[in-house]
Amino acid sequence: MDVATFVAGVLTLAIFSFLYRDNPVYKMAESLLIGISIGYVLVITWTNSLMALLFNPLFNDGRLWLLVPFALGLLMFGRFHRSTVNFSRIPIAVLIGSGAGVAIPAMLNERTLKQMSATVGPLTTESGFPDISVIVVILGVLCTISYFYFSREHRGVLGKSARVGTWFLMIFFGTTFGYTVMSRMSTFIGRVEFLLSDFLKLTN
Amino acid sequence: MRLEARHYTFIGLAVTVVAAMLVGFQPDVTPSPDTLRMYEYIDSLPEGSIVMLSFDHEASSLPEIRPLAVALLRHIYSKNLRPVGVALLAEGTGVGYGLMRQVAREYDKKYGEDYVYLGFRPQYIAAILSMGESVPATFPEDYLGRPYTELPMLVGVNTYDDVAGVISVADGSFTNHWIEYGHGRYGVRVSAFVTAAMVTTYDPYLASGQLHAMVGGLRGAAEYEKLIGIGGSGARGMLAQTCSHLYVILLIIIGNVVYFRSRRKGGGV
Amino acid sequence: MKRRVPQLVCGAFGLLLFALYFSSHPGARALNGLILNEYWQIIFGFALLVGVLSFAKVNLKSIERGEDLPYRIVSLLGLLIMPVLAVIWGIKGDSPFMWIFDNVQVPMQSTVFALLAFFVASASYRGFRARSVPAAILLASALLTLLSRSDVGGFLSQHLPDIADWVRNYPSMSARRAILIGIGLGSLTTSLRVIIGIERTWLGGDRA
Amino acid sequence: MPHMWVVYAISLPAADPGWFDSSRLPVLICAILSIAIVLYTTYHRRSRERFKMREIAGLKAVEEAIGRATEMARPLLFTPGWGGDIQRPTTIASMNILGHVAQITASYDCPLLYPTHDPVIMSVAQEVVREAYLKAGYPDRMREDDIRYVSSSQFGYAAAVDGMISRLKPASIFLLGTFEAESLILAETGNSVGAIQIAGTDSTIQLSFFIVACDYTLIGEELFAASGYLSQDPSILASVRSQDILKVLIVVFILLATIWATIDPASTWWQF
Repeated sequence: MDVATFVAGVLTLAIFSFLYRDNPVYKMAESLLIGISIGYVLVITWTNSLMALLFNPLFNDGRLWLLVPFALGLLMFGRFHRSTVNFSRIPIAVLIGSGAGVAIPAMLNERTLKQMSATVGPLTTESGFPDISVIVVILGVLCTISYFYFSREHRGVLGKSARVGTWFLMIFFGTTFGYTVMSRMSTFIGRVEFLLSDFLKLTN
Repeated sequence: MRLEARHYTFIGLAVTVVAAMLVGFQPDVTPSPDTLRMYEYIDSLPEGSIVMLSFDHEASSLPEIRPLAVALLRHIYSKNLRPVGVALLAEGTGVGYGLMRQVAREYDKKYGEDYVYLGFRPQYIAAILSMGESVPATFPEDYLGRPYTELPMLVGVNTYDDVAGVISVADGSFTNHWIEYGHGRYGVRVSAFVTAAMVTTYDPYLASGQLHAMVGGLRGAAEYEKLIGIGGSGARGMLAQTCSHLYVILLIIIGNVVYFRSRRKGGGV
Repeated sequence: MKRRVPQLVCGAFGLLLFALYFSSHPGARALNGLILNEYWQIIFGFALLVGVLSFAKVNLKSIERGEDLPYRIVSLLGLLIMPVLAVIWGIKGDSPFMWIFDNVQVPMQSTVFALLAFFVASASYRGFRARSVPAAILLASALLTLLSRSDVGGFLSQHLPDIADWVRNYPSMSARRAILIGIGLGSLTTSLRVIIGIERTWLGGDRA
Repeated sequence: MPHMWVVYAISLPAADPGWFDSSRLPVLICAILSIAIVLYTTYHRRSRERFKMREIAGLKAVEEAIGRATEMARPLLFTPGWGGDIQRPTTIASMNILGHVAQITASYDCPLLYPTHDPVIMSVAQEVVREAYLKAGYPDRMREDDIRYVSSSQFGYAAAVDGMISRLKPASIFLLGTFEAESLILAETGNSVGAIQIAGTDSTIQLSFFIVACDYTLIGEELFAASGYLSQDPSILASVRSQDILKVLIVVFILLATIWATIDPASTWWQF
């Protein structure tokens, strides 16, 4: 067995040991995973973000307007001292502000408006019969929206439609769960295959 | 050693899956029309065609991605097509290279002549668009640090016009960007090998023809393996997949039986 | 005063990005891309340095106190070894950096992901009890989907997959739509409060 | 890496290179209308009577959950999930709830653990919690190191939070924010140590796992309404009210357009 397979196999078993309960072996693997994954993201961010987007274009190609994000980034270091912590709020303000500015139209369009207009359709088929599927969709959307109505207690008509709304929600949660099981199982099957064929060499 | 109810559910799952893998029985699968379409598409490409493979997944979904990618690569190498690999997600970069190299060894393919791995470029949309203008400008050197111009296989490969198609191997929404920008802007033919969870997301694109062909999940991998006639981990996993599914159904039923029996004993609530 | 400046910066960037969304002028697109790609990634890069230093600090403090000594040391070594390997041999295909990523990090990550299969099992046993009407509906739709996606689905009834597909494409999808519509509205009002400055929790401050 | 929803804003067809992209006019009109409604409820409601919000089951449990942790002398764990960043409105909503929770934990002197995958979220959460402890009158009880960056890797984060849960055995766990596949790993581990769990997210797929595994789940928009309910802050309540008004408009729109579509199937004016 090569070193790589051996290392990977031992670490795989160490993580699986968590299923029994927390134990020193798992704790060791977890500490290693946390350390290495932070180290990895540090290197990748340094190469792909700081070098590729900032230092190279700024210092080699002289794109001076990058001094602005550079300065904003440096302000993050204000966090290291109580007296300068206010400076670190400025880059955070840039992130939160621009995020909010994008979110208003993008979320409104992608989440609300697109979903709203996709719901609309003729209630009858071309031959004039009621189209059950469309009726169910419209009923489901309207009742579920009424479940999210916060201004009044759910009593009376609102109470009834909100209750139907929860049924639709439950159908959604049930199907999503059922649908995702297959993907989750394949991940485990993949690990078992590695353990059985590469690590333990029980199958080929 | 004190075991709780959840431990028994864990042991049950482990026993089910390991036993199913050890039995080695492979249920017969009938390739679905979607998988067949992909097979026929790859099969119809003339020998020597360049195919771009984009590894658009995280490292942790490797267990599901590997059977798909291996089946695809075996087909590509056996048909003497020449794959060029790229990655839109940093985490998939090493994985993609490893897979291409591993399968290439099975077929005695030479790096640089029969396959090439260009590696990762950040900012996926920019990367897709920039390859549409010029692949060598986007990747002045390959994953191993060799200059693009020194790779014999890539002589004359400048834009998407010079490749037969792009195949996105994905566990998330990245295939979308290939469809929107690669296909939408540059008209390159986009196909996909995706995890089971993503199949429904891409169904509409397949129906509209924006996505040329798609193979999904472990089952798709098993079907593809059957078509190329080489058994692989997709087929081996199929029995385990079905058994684990049935096991979950069984657990749900047992949970309810336990619940209703305890309720009757407790006299209501 | 200490909150006024970040508040103004936040509002200004909010308005700018909102406006840029509606322009397809190449200059506007470039500015939009500059902020959402370069600014975000560069600020994140520096924030990561802050986060990594604070992670190291927490671990060093523990080591000083002699708590969890071997684990903390392993974490710190893991954190240090990756940049060191990257500096010495680079991060190309066959470098030691990638070897560690491929053979240490990836197997562990995949295995944590694979734990999910077990948790799906324990949650299925515990979480689907038909205690009430909604719970019964949850149970029924989950069972329907699971059965239709197993190979035995076709064995039970030819129509099962069709029924399951219908449920997924219509009633189930309608609830998802309503959830998305609500999330869109919630995001809209939250973002708006942030921009006009009545939402200041993030500044550690009172709301107006 | 920018998140998926931002992609919509980065990418635009270059068909119309003018200063104003006319294809986005409907969005602009709807945005202006919505903004007007939010501003109206915000600045008019305050002078009017207090608007009363309906009860949300998960939120009544918040105080109980904190009380339980205090009684059992165990910590409380709050984490915003791996899927979000500070730019995402969901994260801001989660921060709001964190501020409220932290005020109560401060007065009960209950340790508050906050692991996160994002260094920016860590910085902001430290500010939010510090201010909450200050407001509650116990700034010295705040332990900055309990709000910590654990790893940006999805399953590194999941392993770290799992480790914290199984070692420190929090009595109550708040999973509020944007979650991905790690949702069930955390929720099941929390269940195994007997914690009360209150979850809430805008990731539709993960909601199904939370519903199955947690005691209380805030579904989508409920997460945004939660901070208004908890704080009874008039400005947040006003925006909840405006969301309700917008919902009524949406319902009216869907009904009208449906009738129209049934009569005249060829028309498409409702499509954005």
